[in-house]
Amino acid sequence: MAELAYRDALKEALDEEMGRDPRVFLMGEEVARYNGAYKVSQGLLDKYGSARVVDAPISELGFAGLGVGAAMVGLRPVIEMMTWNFAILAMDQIVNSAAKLRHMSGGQLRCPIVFRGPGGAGGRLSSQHSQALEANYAHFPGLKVIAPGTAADAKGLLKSAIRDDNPVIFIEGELLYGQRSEVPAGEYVIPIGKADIKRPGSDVTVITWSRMLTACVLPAAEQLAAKGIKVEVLDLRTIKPFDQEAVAASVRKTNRVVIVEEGWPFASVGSELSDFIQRECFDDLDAPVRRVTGLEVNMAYAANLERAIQPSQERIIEAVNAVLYR
Amino acid sequence: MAELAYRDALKEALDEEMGRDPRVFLMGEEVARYNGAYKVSQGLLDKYGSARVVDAPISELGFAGLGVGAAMVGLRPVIEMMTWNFAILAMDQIVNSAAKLRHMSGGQLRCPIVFRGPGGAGGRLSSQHSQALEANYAHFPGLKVIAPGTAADAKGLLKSAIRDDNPVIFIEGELLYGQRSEVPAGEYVIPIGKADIKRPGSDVTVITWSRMLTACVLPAAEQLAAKGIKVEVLDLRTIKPFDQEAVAASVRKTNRVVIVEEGWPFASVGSELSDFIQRECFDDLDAPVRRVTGLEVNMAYAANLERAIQPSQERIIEAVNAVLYR
Amino acid sequence: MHSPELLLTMYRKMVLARRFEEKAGQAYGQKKIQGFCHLYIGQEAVVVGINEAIRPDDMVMTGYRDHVHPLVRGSDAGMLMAELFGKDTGYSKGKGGSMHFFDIEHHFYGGYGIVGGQIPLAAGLAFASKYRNEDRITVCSFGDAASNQGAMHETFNMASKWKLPVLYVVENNKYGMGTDIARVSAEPDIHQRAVAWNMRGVSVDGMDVLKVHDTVKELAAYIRAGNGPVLLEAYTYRFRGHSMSDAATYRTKEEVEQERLRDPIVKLRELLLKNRSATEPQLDAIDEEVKKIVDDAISFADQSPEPPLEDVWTHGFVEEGEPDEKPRARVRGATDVKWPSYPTDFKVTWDLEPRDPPAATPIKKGAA
Amino acid sequence: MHSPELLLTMYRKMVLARRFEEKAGQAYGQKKIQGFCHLYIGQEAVVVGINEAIRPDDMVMTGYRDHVHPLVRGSDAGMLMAELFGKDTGYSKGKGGSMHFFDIEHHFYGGYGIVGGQIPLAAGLAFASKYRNEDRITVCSFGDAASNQGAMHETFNMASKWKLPVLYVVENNKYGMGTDIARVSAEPDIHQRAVAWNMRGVSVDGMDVLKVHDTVKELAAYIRAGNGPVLLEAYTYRFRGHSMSDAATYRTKEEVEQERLRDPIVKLRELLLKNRSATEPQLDAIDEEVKKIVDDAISFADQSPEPPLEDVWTHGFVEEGEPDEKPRARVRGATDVKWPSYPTDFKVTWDLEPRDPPAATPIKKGAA
Ligand SMILES: Cc1ncc(C[n+]2csc(CCOP(=O)(O)OP(=O)(O)O)c2C)c(N)n1
Ligand SMILES: Cc1ncc(C[n+]2csc(CCOP(=O)(O)OP(=O)(O)O)c2C)c(N)n1
Ligand SMILES: [Mg+2]
Ligand SMILES: [Mg+2]
Repeated sequence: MAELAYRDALKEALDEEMGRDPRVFLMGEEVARYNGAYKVSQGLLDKYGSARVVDAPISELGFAGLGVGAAMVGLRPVIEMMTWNFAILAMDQIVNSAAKLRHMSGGQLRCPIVFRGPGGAGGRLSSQHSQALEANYAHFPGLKVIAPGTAADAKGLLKSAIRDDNPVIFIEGELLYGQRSEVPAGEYVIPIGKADIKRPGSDVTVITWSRMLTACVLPAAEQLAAKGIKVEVLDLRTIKPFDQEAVAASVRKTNRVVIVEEGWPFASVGSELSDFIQRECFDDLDAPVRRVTGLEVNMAYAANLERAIQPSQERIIEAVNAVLYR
Repeated sequence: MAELAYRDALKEALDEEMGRDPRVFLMGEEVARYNGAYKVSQGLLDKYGSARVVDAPISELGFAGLGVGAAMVGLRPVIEMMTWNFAILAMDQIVNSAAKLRHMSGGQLRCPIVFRGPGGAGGRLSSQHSQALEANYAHFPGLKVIAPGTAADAKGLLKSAIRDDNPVIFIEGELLYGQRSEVPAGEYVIPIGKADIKRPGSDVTVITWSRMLTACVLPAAEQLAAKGIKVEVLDLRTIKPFDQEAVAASVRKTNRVVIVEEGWPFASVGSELSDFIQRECFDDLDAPVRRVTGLEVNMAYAANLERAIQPSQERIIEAVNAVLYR
Repeated sequence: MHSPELLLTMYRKMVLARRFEEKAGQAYGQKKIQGFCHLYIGQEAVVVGINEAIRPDDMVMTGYRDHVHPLVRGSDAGMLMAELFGKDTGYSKGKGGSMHFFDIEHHFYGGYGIVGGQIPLAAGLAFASKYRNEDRITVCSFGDAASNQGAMHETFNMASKWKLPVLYVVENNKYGMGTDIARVSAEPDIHQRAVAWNMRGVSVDGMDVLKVHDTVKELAAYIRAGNGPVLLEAYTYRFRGHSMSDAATYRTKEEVEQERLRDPIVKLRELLLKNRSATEPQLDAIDEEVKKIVDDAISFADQSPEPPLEDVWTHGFVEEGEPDEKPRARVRGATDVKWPSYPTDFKVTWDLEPRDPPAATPIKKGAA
Repeated sequence: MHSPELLLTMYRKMVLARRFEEKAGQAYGQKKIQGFCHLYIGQEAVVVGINEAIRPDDMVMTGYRDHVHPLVRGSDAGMLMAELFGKDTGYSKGKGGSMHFFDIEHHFYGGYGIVGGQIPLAAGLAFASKYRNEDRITVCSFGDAASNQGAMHETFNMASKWKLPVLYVVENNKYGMGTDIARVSAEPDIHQRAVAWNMRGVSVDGMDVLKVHDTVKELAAYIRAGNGPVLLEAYTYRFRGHSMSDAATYRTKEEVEQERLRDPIVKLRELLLKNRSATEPQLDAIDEEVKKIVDDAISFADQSPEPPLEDVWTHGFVEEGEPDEKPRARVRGATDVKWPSYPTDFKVTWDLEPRDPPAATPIKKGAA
């Protein structure tokens, strides 16, 4: 397998899907001439022209809604949000239009659209630019939410998202774009809703997604392995609908769970997983579910504070030890 | 104690606070001449004039931000959102400005502002108008979230919210406005962050807030009492920060919990409570935490579907029986 | 210049709209319809004038005051009423209700409850037409008060810049709920704002169905020819309150009476008679015919069942291979339903911008 | 007509701004500053011209390209630099960084990272001034590309309708990131859009500090007199990329060179000499003085400690009785800090609208 940067894996997905389906177009700020603020769309304007790779004005609500409208009548828009922080401005069109159209119309309409862009901290960007907002979208019925942590998953899942007939929220890792990892050659898709065991283990299950996987969960698992603790790392990949079977199966095996997420703790995806696990695996749990999250504070710019606010290997190891009562 | 409609209790709070503090003003759609879409501001224009009771254009993002700006320089705005469904358009100013200002400015600024308006289903309004969105705001650090279920709590908590130096999300029950209940005479405040046992009991704790309290939790408790089951009804009142001590104390007493909320289940306030309880009261729980929520679907207009989508006495009784293993 | 057929069609449709809404209002009083219900009574000339000036396959959208828009396009009155009643036989099986009508067969794309929410969506419909080189246009109406939403600003800029084939119609009935539009707008002449987006802005007497028709005829051709979007402001008036719960005390009796004198139906009836395009008995026959349609709609809605409870779970995510619902086929067993189908294999042949970067725009110096 | 003092002050401030930004750029290269860092180099005439035309107690806000706005108001250069370095001695103890400068003592209210987010906030500042009958005005700048945000439309309508004392300045540097504003705007002459909100729109050569100053002097008086908001478009240019990571390949070398010929600092220096308002040695002395200030700022920032780790938890919710942080007092031990204080007991004496409903606006009929 060849190594590919996460951004290039996404680009391949876009390129392949635009190549096979003329209904797919990409719209967003700086996606065309600039080749993407994070260069995910590098070369696509040249290849597909300005009707299919469209530079939008800074009008998130407007072009999100425009995308939804286009999806209602047979196109398959991919709307790039420069970051999900800015998509808050477009939230109305995402949750009140895209997520509700099929239902409100009694099944007359469908809305095959992908909203994609980077989420999470971007590296010394302070609070308005460092939000992991998956929980806000996962809360709404009618939206699928995906947050891949590796280049291979990013590619396969973006292709599935574009082919899906429902609105999909596709959250990329802002700090993952440059990360290289192995990607299968040729075309492939990864089904939405399937988790992936990124490291098998038997003592504790650590559930995570997106950047936390490589940024701290896998390294922490490695450190713990050195101490003889076998951590099973379950990468959710799709947040909604999440893979209930895979979660339950792993918990039934290990009886101990730590959930690691970049975002804030309150009413988050981790809360939901914890609730699911305590109910579905009540008798399997040997310790309460622990969570490692971004701290319940706004993100600071200072390097030391930014580090302290985010989940770390140390905090994961601590949590794993806690569920092991060590 | 006199009986007062929920809307009038809110009106009293506004009136008293505007009377005691000239910095307080009310702005929103239809709040002035029309006396409020739900008549919460009845008479306030006449009493306080058009500089303090301001009819805004339909520009949620704009006037929410205007309110935040006014709060930064010494006023205490109360911004009425005609419903929280429309406030999604204003979310950027709420979460990216109000919630972050004190932090971003390193403590130089404060933002004493209340965003208030009705949440939840309004009665046959279909999906765009029937959303209980507290989880979306509670997710963000920097915001307090309040959702009173009775007239007395509404009044006392709105007064506290207006006096608080932080941004407060104050979610009223759209279907509660006409509901009359006892309200203490004269001025009083209710502290933010304190839950209230609305019915003491020893067999099961049912945690809830806002309209669910009177719409189905208390009636269900009454029905269960007839069967000899003593339900303790804990009304959260403040969702964030919620009253951890009261929750833990009740669970330690009853060892069984059902959480009832109007909103959707995924990554919701109920998920958070469940996570908190399974961890803090792991050894106290005799059964997994159960939840009764709005179903994971968009709200339908049809009467029978609308009813079925919302929590009901039957579903609560079922859940209570389940945690009692009956 | 207007054929008698056209005039009679417009008359029939306006009367149909009026009677439908009156009956809906009555049914609301009987609690058969609940929630919000925004009647279009008084404004009929706007949608009817527009509808007869555009093609049946042009696309239409509006806000929550949406009963009449599909009705005049040809939607089944009974199924629309059934939707208002929250019945299984409604266009959306009772999922949408009053604010969210959809009839895709007749190219009516909703029915939006978030003020101004339809404005960006309509630009998307128009974008898709342009993308596929179709010559269909989109007509999107919204209220005067919606014009203060940021969504309008953002969308008009894109629609104008990209010359999207969309006609925006602001149905200026002078009030947004209880608020006189002039009280909350710095520029209450809404079409005058169009210059801000380098867009054509036009106004028309929205109580005169012929003027609306003629104006839209011209504008539709202009838009279809690729000249970009237009903002048309139709001055109109709602004879009823904003919704059923609104006593409309914010306007004077005199104002309402004054406006009722401009009733577009009365005016057209007078014209038809004066013109001798129709006789009294002819028009009475139309009135009768319409009355029957609406009475039938009410009984149909009345007699229809509620949706089955399992429908709580339907129309969430589209499963693979799941077809779209075709309401008239489902409810009426219609076999003539023409559902829009879109090509999946085609070539995008146009450019939104020239491929070669144009010469840089010159640097400006300012006036002062 | 411009006193030598004024000219020299403006010269000194522009040079200070330029040197500060250059040093910040260098420090970024050394990774002492990280994340996004948007330099103002080339645009100095805009903020300096404005600042010398308004009162020290007028309020100022901008977007993320915000280093120079507080600097020219009188903020401590060392503490600004320390904020860029993420140090405890920064204005916000390293919480805000480059995009979120705040210096309340000097009435600089931020520093916003959401494009256009400051526009409604500024209207709120102005609303408060009007509410309390203060005669302060607010100046809010934003970029050309921000003018396509819905927030601007919504805010301008309110500001104009309510005659709020706010000057909106669009710093039109021709690009929003890599996009020529004319490529994404149907009306790229942004001040021309002001008519849509019945608002005064003015443009000025933003590379000419004197023109900016004179224009703003007039506009500030106009606004202070209660005439409502103004949109001022200042045509300017950033000599560097959008942020540190932008190579700015989207514009030609020629264009940049052409623009550099309009360097506002060079122009003012030439004028000062020509005018004989200053001599070469005088100006060199100012340059030296500024260099020292900026060098000191760098060493101060360099030598300052990181914030303590416990600061992760500070500045969340304000606890009862908790005072605001006064940065210069905290960091420099300054005893002369004048913190804005607002009355808690006063009477609101004005009406936003007449108490008696005005005569209803007449019903319109439309042109067509
Ligand atoms: C975003 C949003 N804000 C507020 C409302 C509540 N609301 C519904 S209709 C309406 C008035 C709209 O007036 P206008 O646009 O003039 O349309 P009209 O009702 O007159 O047809 C308001 C404020 C809403 N539905 N959506
Ligand atoms: C709402 C939002 N969308 C997108 C961005 C990303 N972004 C930051 S600056 C910028 C360009 C803004 O250009 P302009 O308004 O002209 O200001 P300038 O940078 O030229 O000063 C963009 C797209 C953002 N920060 N916020
Ligand atoms: Mg109206
Ligand atoms: Mg710019």
